[in-house]
Amino acid sequence: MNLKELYQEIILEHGQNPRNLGKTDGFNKDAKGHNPLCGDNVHVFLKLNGQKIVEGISFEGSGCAISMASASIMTDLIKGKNEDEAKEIIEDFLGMIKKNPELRSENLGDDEKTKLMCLSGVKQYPMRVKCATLSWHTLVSAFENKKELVKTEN
Amino acid sequence: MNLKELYQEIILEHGQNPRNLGKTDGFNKDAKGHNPLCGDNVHVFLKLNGQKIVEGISFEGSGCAISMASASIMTDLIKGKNEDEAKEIIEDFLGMIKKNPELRSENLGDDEKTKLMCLSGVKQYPMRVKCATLSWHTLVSAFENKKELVKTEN
Amino acid sequence: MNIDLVKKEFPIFDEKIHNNDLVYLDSANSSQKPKVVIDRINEFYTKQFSNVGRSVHYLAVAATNLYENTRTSVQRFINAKDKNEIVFTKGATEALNLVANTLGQNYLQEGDEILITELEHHSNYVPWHFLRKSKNIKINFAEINEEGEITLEEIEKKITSKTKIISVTHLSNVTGAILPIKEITELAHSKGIIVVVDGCQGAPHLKLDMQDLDCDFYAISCHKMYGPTGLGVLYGKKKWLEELPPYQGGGGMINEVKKDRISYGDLPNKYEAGTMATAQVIAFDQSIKFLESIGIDNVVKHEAELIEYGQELLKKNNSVKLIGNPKNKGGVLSFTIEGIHPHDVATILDEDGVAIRAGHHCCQILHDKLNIPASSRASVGIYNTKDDLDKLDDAINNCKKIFNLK
Amino acid sequence: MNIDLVKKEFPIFDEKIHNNDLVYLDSANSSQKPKVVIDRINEFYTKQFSNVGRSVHYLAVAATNLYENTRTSVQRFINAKDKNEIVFTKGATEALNLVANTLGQNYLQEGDEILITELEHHSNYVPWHFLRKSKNIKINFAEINEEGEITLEEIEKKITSKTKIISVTHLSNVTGAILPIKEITELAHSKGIIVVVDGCQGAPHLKLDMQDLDCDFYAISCHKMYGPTGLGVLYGKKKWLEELPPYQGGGGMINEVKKDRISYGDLPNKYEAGTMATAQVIAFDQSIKFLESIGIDNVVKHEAELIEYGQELLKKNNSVKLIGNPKNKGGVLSFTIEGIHPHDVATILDEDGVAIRAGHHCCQILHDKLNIPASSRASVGIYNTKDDLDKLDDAINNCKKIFNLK
Ligand SMILES: Cc1ncc(COP(=O)(O)O)c(C=O)c1O
Ligand SMILES: Cc1ncc(COP(=O)(O)O)c(C=O)c1O
Repeated sequence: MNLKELYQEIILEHGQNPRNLGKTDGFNKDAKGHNPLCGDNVHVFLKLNGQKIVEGISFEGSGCAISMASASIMTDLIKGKNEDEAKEIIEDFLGMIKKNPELRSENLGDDEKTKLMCLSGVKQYPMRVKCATLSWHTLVSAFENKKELVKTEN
Repeated sequence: MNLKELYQEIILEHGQNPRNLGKTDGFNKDAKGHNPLCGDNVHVFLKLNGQKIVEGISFEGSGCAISMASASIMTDLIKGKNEDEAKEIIEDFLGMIKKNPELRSENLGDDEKTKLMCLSGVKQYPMRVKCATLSWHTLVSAFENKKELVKTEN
Repeated sequence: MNIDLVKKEFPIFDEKIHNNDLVYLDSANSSQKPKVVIDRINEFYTKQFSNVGRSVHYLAVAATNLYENTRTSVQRFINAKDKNEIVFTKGATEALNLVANTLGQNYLQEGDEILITELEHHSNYVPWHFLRKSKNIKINFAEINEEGEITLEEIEKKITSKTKIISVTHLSNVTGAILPIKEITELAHSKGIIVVVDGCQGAPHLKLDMQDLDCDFYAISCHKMYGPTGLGVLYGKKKWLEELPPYQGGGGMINEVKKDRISYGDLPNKYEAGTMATAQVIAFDQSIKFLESIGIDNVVKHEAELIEYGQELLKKNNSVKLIGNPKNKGGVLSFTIEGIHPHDVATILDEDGVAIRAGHHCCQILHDKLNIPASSRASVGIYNTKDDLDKLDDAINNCKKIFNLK
Repeated sequence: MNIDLVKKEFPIFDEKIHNNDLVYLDSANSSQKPKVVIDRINEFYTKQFSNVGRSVHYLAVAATNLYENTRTSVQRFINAKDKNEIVFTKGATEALNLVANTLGQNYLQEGDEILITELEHHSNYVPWHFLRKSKNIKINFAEINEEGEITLEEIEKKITSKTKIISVTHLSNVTGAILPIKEITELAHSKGIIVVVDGCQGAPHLKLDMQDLDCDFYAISCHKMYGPTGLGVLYGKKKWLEELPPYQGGGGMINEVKKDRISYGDLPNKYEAGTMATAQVIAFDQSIKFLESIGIDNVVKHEAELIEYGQELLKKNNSVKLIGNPKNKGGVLSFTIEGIHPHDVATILDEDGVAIRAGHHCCQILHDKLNIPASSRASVGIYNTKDDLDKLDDAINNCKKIFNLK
């Protein structure tokens, strides 16, 4: 049954108690995302140090369980990675949601991969894919410190 | 066969050689009509004397055989009648075209009735009814010397 | 036709959704279509198709008559005084744009005010917003009360000496509040204010009488009235439609065209530029006749019972919070579930075959006011039954279980 | 599919008109619909109906995908660079109004000039006339030559330093002249002039390639392309659609809505306000696939043969005078008969089952120029045969007999 795959315990738990909520201290990059269809909003904050390592990452926003859990898990996994590693993880995640059955990144430990894989159930729900990907697209934008709003439509 | 009824000899003849074409001398009333659908135009001129008798009547315009014949026959029959008689004939004609199988006017001789009845074939052709009635509606307007354009649509 | 048997007239209910019966509770978005309407489209394209009004051949004459028959049916259905007060558009949104645009061209001056409400659908706000930009007019908002209603008193309070137009929904697509249109019109007209009604939700659910309501314009979406997509109706009082300029220009709406000037046709052609939605107009006649065969009074009664029943059911369901509690209510049940986002609700309900809508329902102003980003909405039509609402309730309980709520 | 067998795919040809076979020569007005298109509408309403884009339930998701599939098909069919350059409208008339209106809002200044031609349909003149009124711009007319063509030289001659837009038909619905769009665009762009093409008659009869033509806008009527009524397509270059303001306001075209401000959605939503013609868009996919299954090259070849044949036939028929004799010609045969008014011709032909159109065909400027109040027009589609044209000729002869002409 697909619903059980979509709403796994870990998703519900992250959805209800999202990690890294708020503005991370001393952030030096940020970006905003918006999904006009559902009204979801997300604001991602990044603190990159001189070695381009993500020292801090957090988000603010509101949305469904999927989008909250996705942002929460994302911030958890990206923290401590350097920019290149982070971008590989992002690419890997977006690939998984759209088509690839598996994660290929070598920058994630097995338990990290398991956590991320929990979000793959959304693949069966095309209208909900955007809920899962909004924060990730916004993270890409944050790395570039883009001031334009990220929109998920089309 | 309906077509033969519609395009009777007399219609074709009046259509090709319309009577009373032009501006009647000393006209004192007139009105214009237009059928936007086909582009037909008609301009009716009236000369009413003190006794309200139609001393002169004529028309200018262009259109299909039905509309030319109708205007031609109309002007022929109305000439010499007084205003009240004319209005009765108009009403009778419009009634015939729409529903009544027969003419009831007592102001028309038998051969006049026969002439008018020739136009009744148009009843079978709803899109062509306006061709037959445009000049008649315009004549009503001319009696009232209305300056507004008569339009047959709707 | 007996309303309890109506569901059988809608072929879609023979379909299965995720192996479940379809419980369609999204009619405020768009209604399903009865077989007579679908068949009419089919028959028209198969046996009778032609463009209308322009050719004199057999098919064209027949199509033109059929097209005009629908205009007569709409006139009868909404009790308009004159057939030519009925204009076909591509939807209610276009109808409202037509009204705003043409009033903007000819009637409004810089500084004039338009009064709308916090309940308005974006389709009854954005067109006026365009005038805010182009003509520098002001838009005021009548506010909802605790129950999600707009009262006559609130309207009266918000009218100023500069108010030229009041544009309001007949029935809110979120709270279900039915506005006192007749009273609003009376008040407005006493002050020389034009009343425009967004009748999208009014038309499928209420008995309409334009001469009684006396509003100046009324916009209808045919696809919400068991009719085809791509069609709407604008009712407008003759004096306005005659006085206002045309909206779109093109074939069919002209009288005389010269290189240096153009004059426009009479009503209703003036507002029906280009080839119209011929097949849809012709099929919509069947939608009206279908509703008439059930009887509008029966529709109103049936839906009132459903809403009453659903409201009681959801009130008893803890975690569920209904949005609005208007005295006069129709058609929709909007709600939130504490702890579950509406999009999650809609996805989970769908798995049980229960189709509802989640989001802001094109009413961001209202959701801002209620301080919620989105809501869930179950909306009913003539084919719904109490059983459908029971299934809604069950599906909500299932949803709560998945989210570990009790 | 073999084009000689195509007629069988159109159920209307099973019908009798006044006991005769239907000889449908009014496709320039609106084309008949193949079974696959009619069936698709039927199936969608019967088994799959939902509104698109707004709900997350099963039917809505499926409908949204189907809707977007058509956009992709249109993109492919006209070889547009980007899917989002395809906007669905209610018809070509609306598409042209959209272009004129939005260019009028943002781009044109008082005194600017728009160049159109004497061949234009009212739908490609009246929308510009509105700007003449509201913005005080000027409209110039490129004139036809003896053959009823518009040459590149004539366009060049009429361009002034104030010309901002050239808006021309791709294929005249009266003379059948095909305009050199690619060359016009090249010339126009070299002078910074925007090119708008009325593609109503181009789309059903010619192979389309937007990237090759390079025009800025192209308007299409789906009902003339074997598709449903109430639907059109506007192709617009992305940079223009992004830069220009929205046309209609309402649900679906917004990004954020507040009481004091509104921001608009991205393409293509920005131009698709309100509930769209969902069923029609979804069915139109079948029209495109039907044309593709025949092959556009075969369509072009077939129709060229028909027009060639018909032209020869009518040239031999004395009393018949063809309107225009363009080198590049497609789709239509317009004519007058000395001594018989076109409306009489149409009525008499109809009795033989031959459906043509009589009137000014929404081209009053052209008819004024030709100094005739009206003309008769026989126009062809993929289902026509040489036999149909023989029957046209026979019916014309019958008509002459009735009027005692020889
Ligand atoms: C050349 C041309 N332009 C514009 C139109 C208008 O198209 P529609 O009526 O489908 O909007 C037509 C058809 O009537 C046409 O033939
Ligand atoms: C209250 C209300 N107004 C306007 C609209 C817009 O109608 P349409 O999308 O059919 O143009 C809707 C439906 O979406 C509605 O519910």
